[in-house]
Amino acid sequence: MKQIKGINDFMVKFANVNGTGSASANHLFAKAIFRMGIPVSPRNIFPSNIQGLPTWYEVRVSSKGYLGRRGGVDMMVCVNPQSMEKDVASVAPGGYFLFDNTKPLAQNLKRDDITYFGVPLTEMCMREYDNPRLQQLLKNVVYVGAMAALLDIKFSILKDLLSDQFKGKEKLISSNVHALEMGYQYATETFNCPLPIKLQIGGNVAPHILESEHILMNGNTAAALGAIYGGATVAAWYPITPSTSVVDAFAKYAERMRIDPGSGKKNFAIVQAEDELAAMGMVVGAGWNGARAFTATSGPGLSLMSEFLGLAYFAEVPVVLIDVQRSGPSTGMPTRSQQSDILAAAYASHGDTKQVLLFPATPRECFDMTVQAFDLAEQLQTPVIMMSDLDLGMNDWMSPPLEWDDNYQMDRGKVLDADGLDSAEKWGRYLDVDGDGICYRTLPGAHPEKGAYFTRGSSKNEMAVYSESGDDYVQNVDRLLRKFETAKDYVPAPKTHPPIEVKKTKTKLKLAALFFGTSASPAYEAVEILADRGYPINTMRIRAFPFHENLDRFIDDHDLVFVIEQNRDGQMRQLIMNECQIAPVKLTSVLNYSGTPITARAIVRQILESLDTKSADIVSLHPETA
Amino acid sequence: MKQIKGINDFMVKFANVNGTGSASANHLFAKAIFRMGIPVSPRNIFPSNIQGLPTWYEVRVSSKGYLGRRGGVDMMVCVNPQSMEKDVASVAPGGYFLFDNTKPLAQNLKRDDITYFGVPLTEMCMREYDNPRLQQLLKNVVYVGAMAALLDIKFSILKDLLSDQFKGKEKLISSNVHALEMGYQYATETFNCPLPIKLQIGGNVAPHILESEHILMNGNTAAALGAIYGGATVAAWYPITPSTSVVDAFAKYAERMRIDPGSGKKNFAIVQAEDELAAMGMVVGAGWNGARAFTATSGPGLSLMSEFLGLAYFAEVPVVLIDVQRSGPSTGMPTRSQQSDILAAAYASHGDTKQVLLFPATPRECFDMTVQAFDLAEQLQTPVIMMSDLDLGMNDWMSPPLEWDDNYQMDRGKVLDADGLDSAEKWGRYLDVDGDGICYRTLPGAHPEKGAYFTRGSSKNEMAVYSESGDDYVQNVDRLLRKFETAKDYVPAPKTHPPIEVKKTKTKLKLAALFFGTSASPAYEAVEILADRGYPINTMRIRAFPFHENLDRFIDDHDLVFVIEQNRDGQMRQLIMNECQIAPVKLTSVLNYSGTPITARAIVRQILESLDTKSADIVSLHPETA
Amino acid sequence: MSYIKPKFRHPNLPTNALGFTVADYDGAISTLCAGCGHDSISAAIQNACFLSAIPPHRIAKLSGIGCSSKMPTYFLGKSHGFNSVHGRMPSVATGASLANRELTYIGVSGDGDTASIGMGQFVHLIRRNVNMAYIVANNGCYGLTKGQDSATADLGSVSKYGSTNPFDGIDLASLALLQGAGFVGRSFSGDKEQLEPLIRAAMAHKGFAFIDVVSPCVTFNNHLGSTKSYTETREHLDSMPLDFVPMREEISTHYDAGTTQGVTLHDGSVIHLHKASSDYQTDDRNAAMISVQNAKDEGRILTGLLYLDPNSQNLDQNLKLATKPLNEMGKDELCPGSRVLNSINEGLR
Amino acid sequence: MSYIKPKFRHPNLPTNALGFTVADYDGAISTLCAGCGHDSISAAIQNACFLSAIPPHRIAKLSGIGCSSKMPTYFLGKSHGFNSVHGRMPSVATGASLANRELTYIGVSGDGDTASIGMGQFVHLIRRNVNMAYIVANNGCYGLTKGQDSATADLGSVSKYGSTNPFDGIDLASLALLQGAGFVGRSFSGDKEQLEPLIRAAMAHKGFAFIDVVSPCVTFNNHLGSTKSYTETREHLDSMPLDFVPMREEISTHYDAGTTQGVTLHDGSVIHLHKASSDYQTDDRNAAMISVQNAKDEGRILTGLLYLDPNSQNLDQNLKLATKPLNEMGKDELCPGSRVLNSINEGLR
Ligand SMILES: Cc1ncc(C[n+]2csc(CCOP(=O)(O)OP(=O)(O)O)c2C)c(N)n1
Ligand SMILES: Cc1ncc(C[n+]2csc(CCOP(=O)(O)OP(=O)(O)O)c2C)c(N)n1
Ligand code: SF4
Ligand code: SF4
Ligand SMILES: [Mg+2]
Ligand SMILES: [Mg+2]
Repeated sequence: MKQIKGINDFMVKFANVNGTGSASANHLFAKAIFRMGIPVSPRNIFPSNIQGLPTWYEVRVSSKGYLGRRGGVDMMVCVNPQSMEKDVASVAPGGYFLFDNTKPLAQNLKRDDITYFGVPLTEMCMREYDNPRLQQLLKNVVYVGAMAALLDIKFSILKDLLSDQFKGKEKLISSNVHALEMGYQYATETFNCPLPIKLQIGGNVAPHILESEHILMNGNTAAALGAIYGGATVAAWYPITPSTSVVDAFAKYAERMRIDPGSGKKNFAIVQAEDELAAMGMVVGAGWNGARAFTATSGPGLSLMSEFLGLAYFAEVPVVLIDVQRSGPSTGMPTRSQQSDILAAAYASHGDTKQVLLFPATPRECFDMTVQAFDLAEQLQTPVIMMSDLDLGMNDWMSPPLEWDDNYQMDRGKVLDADGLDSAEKWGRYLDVDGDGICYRTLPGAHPEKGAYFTRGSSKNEMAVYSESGDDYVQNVDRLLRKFETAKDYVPAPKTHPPIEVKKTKTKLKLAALFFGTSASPAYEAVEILADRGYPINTMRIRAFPFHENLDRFIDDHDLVFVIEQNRDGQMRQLIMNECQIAPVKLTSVLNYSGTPITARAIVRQILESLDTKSADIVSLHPETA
Repeated sequence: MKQIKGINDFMVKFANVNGTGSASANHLFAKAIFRMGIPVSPRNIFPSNIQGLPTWYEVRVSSKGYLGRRGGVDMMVCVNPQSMEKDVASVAPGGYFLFDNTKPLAQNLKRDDITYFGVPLTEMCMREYDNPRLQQLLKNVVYVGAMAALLDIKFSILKDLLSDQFKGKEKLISSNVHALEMGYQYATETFNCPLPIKLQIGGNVAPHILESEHILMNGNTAAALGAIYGGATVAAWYPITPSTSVVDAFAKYAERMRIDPGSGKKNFAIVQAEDELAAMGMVVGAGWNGARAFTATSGPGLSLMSEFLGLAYFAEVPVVLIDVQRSGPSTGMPTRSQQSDILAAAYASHGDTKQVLLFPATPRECFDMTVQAFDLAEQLQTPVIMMSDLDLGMNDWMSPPLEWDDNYQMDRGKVLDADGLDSAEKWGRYLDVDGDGICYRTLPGAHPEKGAYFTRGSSKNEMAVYSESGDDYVQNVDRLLRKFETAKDYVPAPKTHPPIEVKKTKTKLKLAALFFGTSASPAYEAVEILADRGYPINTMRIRAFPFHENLDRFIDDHDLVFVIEQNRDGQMRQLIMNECQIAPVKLTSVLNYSGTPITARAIVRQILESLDTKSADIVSLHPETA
Repeated sequence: MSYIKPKFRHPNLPTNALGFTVADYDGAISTLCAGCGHDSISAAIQNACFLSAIPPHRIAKLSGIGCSSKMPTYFLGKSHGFNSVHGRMPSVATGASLANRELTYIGVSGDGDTASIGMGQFVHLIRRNVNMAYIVANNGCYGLTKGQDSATADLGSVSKYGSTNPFDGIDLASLALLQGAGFVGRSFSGDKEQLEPLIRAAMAHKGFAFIDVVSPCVTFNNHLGSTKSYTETREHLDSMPLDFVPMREEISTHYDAGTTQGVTLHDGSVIHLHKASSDYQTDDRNAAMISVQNAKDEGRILTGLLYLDPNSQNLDQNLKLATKPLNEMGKDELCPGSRVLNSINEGLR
Repeated sequence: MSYIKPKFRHPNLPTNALGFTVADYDGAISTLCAGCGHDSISAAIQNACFLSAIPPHRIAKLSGIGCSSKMPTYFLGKSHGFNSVHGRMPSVATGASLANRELTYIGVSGDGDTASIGMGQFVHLIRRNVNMAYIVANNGCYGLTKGQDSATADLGSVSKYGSTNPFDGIDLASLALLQGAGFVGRSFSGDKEQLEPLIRAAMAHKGFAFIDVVSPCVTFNNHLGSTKSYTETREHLDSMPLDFVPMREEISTHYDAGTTQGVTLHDGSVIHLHKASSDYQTDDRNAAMISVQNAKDEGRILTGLLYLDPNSQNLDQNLKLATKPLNEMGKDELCPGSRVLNSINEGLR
């Protein structure tokens, strides 16, 4: 049997039962690899219940620093009898399979083309611990120990991590370390360690990574920190997976960093609302009243917020919404990832609306963009929706460290205070003095005589007086379009990478790829693979809606543009067509919407397939561009 | 001064205060013209309050049967001092102005180029009636009497209409007729009656109209009748202008036609829900349980229904929603018309969703399409949204009579009853046995042993078992796409008119226009005007989404296609681009979104302007099609 | 409704402690129907603010959608206002009050806005004890959408369209009592003497203060009372065109504590208001609920301050909110800076 | 949670009047946590339906979203079920019951599903008196989203994450009483002897029947009672990884009418259940409210049938609904035909 080989380049998958504490142990495994300076990307694939169902944890190790999901399993650690049959089947030929052999492996689970490692996890723990809770829990730590031996993880790092985790609880540290050692020792004694797949510090790891100061964190925590640093003071929310941890983390940091030292009182308010309508209503109220306010939600919550988003658009109230997308429609797969709320967010609510969207691709960007979202919302006086997703929000990503410029000043946009009102020549809430579609707002309580106005979701004239005149209406909604045009220069511009040189290209077409958010990592990886195979593809990563004019130009410059995204209907492609007036034939969708993140492999396959079938058409349709 | 002339071709506008009973009187005026066999289209332009604000009533008379709003005022009847200044200004030169001259006209309201008719309405009524209520009310009837003399309305028809209206209340009939006569007599004695604009039975009225059996009715009443005839048994709703009268009319007809003769009990249920979420929830529950159920709403309600629409899409529950559109976004102009919920409806809710839409253009079609909506919802097991609007729903339209085929059978779609279940080989709620994406459903209580399943908004396999498997998810949502493809052949196909022959065409481009709903009447009118001016334009009226394949072909066959609609963002154009993969450059928006219906004049102007600027570009962009 | 409002103001109008006249608390001209009870409530709010000498610009007015929710336009033109969406004002008010705890918040709503679409938010607003005065102009119907029954309409009441309401009305004051509101009152739009002090007390209360104000809709529905006596006025009405709204006078009343007053509404129906007597105990929640219930059983509407807990903990207190308004905090208070961030980075390696 | 369920069934299982065994009322295997109170409620519903000999296919099960709302999957596999959206099951149930008045409707919800997001619909469901049994599995927290406080959580209760709830809990039984529910009961998930008959009575009641069932969430929150005694069990828990959920036994209890029972929950806290005594009067709504309130003030949860009005008019009656289910009506009953339409046309000319 040919065994899979690879230094710092492989995929390990853990198959567990949820509620058994396995995610913590698996995280320990991933984090140790990260501490060894080797790029790693862990992904927790969990069911929508609390205890007793299959759950998986994928850890990709990639010397080049590819963080997207890879697909395929090189080594499986399976401690869940429920899923074992499928789990065995999913291992790549030549791969490895570690399992609890307290009970012998059923005959039908035996394959010729993979290597088995039986570790009597249950037996060992029953023997070692008498507390049933520990018996359960430490099983996970034992297999991590065994994996450390098999893959050559630096043992001291694991120990350090445990000490950090249980700081102050010495008993727990020692029982965990003991379990770790048990597993390590068993593996060392029983198997031929390390395996042909293994880790190596330094080694083939890309130099720019070795030199980096990377951190390992998830997007939701980063967004929460962004809200802290961006000066958010009011958070109103309603629990929903996978966005819940945004506010959880905000609460945690705020309790630490936002307590008034004198009084012990809070420089923030968090309200768990009764539902998403109320959560958004509170944010609208707080935003109207001059506080930086935000909420976080996922699909169903976005639908429920639709009416309020329309109000905030039309009444021009700053609002920040963090949408951590999951698989829709409806309840869909609540613990699976997608990028499928794009249209629902961009055109949220009835009538003619356009909402500002941000598309972070890394935790670092979750942080930066959340900060920026608060500025944008106040500058543009409109909702700003950050479109994260479960994969980015809830999984740990290797990310450049968060950075903060202490010279940062919150940009509160065009707000007139008492002085401003006194010195303004003529003030009307909806007077477009500067011609950019953005008018001057005032806050309640600011001035005894001036600046009071009525905010409403109905039509009004420039002086904020209720109006049913068609002319007033048209000039107002046209101004809103003008404002949206202005927004193009405010929002983060798209990013391009220098093109990869390709020696012998196999196509005459000028190819490009557009993508955003968590589709970016696998897309970059795919583009490198395709370059290798003779297909040079230029890339642009979209970071915001409305789209920057660079996007139009970029598309113009190419014959065929792949739009890579994680939904069924190619929603970003639609949005681009709508807003940039692009001929559909130029934009080809590359999609994955199975709920697990898109892989480079899938992208490569789809692009190659489409080049096979498309290039002919395209050439004949646009002879001038061929 | 040159006075405006015209037999059966002019625009009269009434300027009133709302809450004074003027709409009833103005309706009397319009209806009398209708009874004379002369095409008329009345439009009530009313404020979003109950009493005391300006309100207008436009009556267009058109021998050719153009029913769209025309714009411009030939004669103004103004009994509202609040708006009089604007009202005077809006009369076309050569036009006419009737007012209450109990108080003399202010100097600044006098123009040289229009003809004034002062009628001492208040004085007359104070003199004749001592009940203050009647003094108020009958003022309106007096001016209708005067208008009858000025325009040559057949007096007996007016009398008949009053007798119909107040049947059984003889005292009211006689006081109303008296008021009518007073006005008539005053005008005859005081003015040179009739005017150069006037009515004439037969006359120049288009022959196809003379021969027709037209009725005068509004779209909401027609939709309500459609719900009665389509077998709707459960109506759940929440009041909102302009959709309220749909359920009002349904209730009225149901109380008359749906009472069980034996027991006196009701073969229907109407529930005024606590809000739109609940209204849609009730419809979903009833539809799931096998009743034909519907709700009616307008913009804000549509936003609130978003989550439930996503559930119904994904759980595949038949639902009928009548969206009577008004001006958005948010509260917008609640008593003004628009076609601006298209995108919000087509992609309602988060995740990948596509909803079936119907676009009626006449009351007759409101009736037919509502009936069909119930069939479609059950055939396709999905929400069907009929996109009406305030203009169609609340105004009276001359319409071909409603027709009913007594052989009609409700098509309940693929529902297995007990026998069906017993004879089915293998049944799974989401098994696509027929390959059309539509599966067989069952109703609660149908069979003691078979067919029970769990309906949910989350992912499931073909056997309706909850599933988080990516494969199950993908095959399910792909099937939903297949179903949407199937729907193309079920929904009403678009309509084309025979092209108008144009002697000397001024363009080399093959031109076309697409439109739907209340944009249709003015669009047809505009196309005739443009044909006269040398621009042949082929037309297609869209009647449903998903789009029929004819639409693609039609667009393909033309060089430049105008998409005429009543919203700011060209939402239908976007939908067409998205779904038919049409190059944006081919589709040019013709828009009006001021809240009052689009006019032929505006369409003609925009098309001519755009031809001036566009034809050059287009030729150079697509040389092959020139 | 009175689009012609005298511009002239008496130069010697009395002033309050701040030197403002009542005209400084004026709003725009009302566009409600002549005689609508809501206009009386607007006037009472205006007067209450004047009498309590609250600087107009330190008040924020919030409402939902409905005739009642239009009211804030018609008083306190120097205050900011927010006419939000139907039924969801409670959440907007909650957010606003968190942003700046120093303003006085007046929420105005209707029975449709609060008891139907707004029910969920209303209950939770009470539960959170947001520091605001919340006034429901309760007319038992949906005025703005032309007279449908609301959820507070009495069982058996007949709407203008002739349908009989088969459902029991929701009693908002009882609900507020049950859900723990620290201030619950009820009054009648036309009873200025009772309503004004109630509003003043509600604004002074440091927590959620609820006032249910019976406010007849002269156009569509007047049947809020449990006892109704229809007269021929009503029949007369029936033959009028639906778009005719006769001009009417506002209804006002005056009666003493401890007495019951029959008030005849414009359609001839009569409601019976019973003013809590001066020895009514306002500090017993359970007793208050029973009193309200008993009055109802007797066909009377109990009015007055029904319950007061001056020490209830409001949301600001519960959340341990800083004294300085959140919307005034700057970078120093809010932004932990680069050093802290670097140490966070350190923890993530 | 027990994904390995014995397939074997005893051939001599007792049968009910319809000849069904209790196994005929089985559902799918539960995916809830081991020891979750909700599983006990599922079992009670299953048994109640068996004992009342309701044909399984004539029952429709409806729910919202939450651990509790998953329950219907775990009983009555032969019944249709509808797991709708979060908090909006009441409207779905209302529509379903109108479509076919002949089925028995069981609604299952959670305290989050009902008392937070569902509050508005819940109140209006009661007001409409929809003919159904509505069971809330009340655990004072959001189980499925990992343990946040719900609106029924007690003031001062501490969540697994250590935060103290500053808000008073909403008492759903009191609310149902206030809003006029014709059947209001309360029980404990582990008290099969009390719960089963209550469920049977609720299903038999011809109108809206509400049962609030205290149902401990063994994983995130057990603090429903007013009196809590924390033990070191709790501290012990705190050092476990957050994704660890220990296996537990369901809690069951048995106590007599008129007595108080302390039930120790898995985290060591204790709740005090007080079973209404046999001479408790179930026909006095006001008295019931006071009893519930008094028990609460004493730190006890009053259980039992709290109120019953056997003659309340339900929605079908109020709407004068035809006897034949609406979903069975055909063209003859529903479609007035061309002649009528022609006469309508005539009237429009
Ligand atoms: C979401 C939504 N649904 C419906 C409406 C229509 N609507 C406007 S006001 C109103 C009812 C108002 O009733 P109430 O609050 O009692 O106020 P009133 O007019 O009686 O003072 C309704 C249903 C709306 N504006 N928004
Ligand atoms: C609109 C919407 N918001 C939020 C959620 C997330 N969510 C799922 S279950 C739940 C709470 C469930 O609490 P409860 O009803 O008490 O049920 P339990 O799990 O405690 O039994 C929430 C908030 C959702 N599914 N839909
Ligand atoms: S309709 Fe009724 S509530 Fe509305 S303004 Fe008129 S009287 Fe007042
Ligand atoms: S989390 Fe709590 S409520 Fe949910 S299944 Fe587990 S124990 Fe039950
Ligand atoms: Mg009202
Ligand atoms: Mg719960």
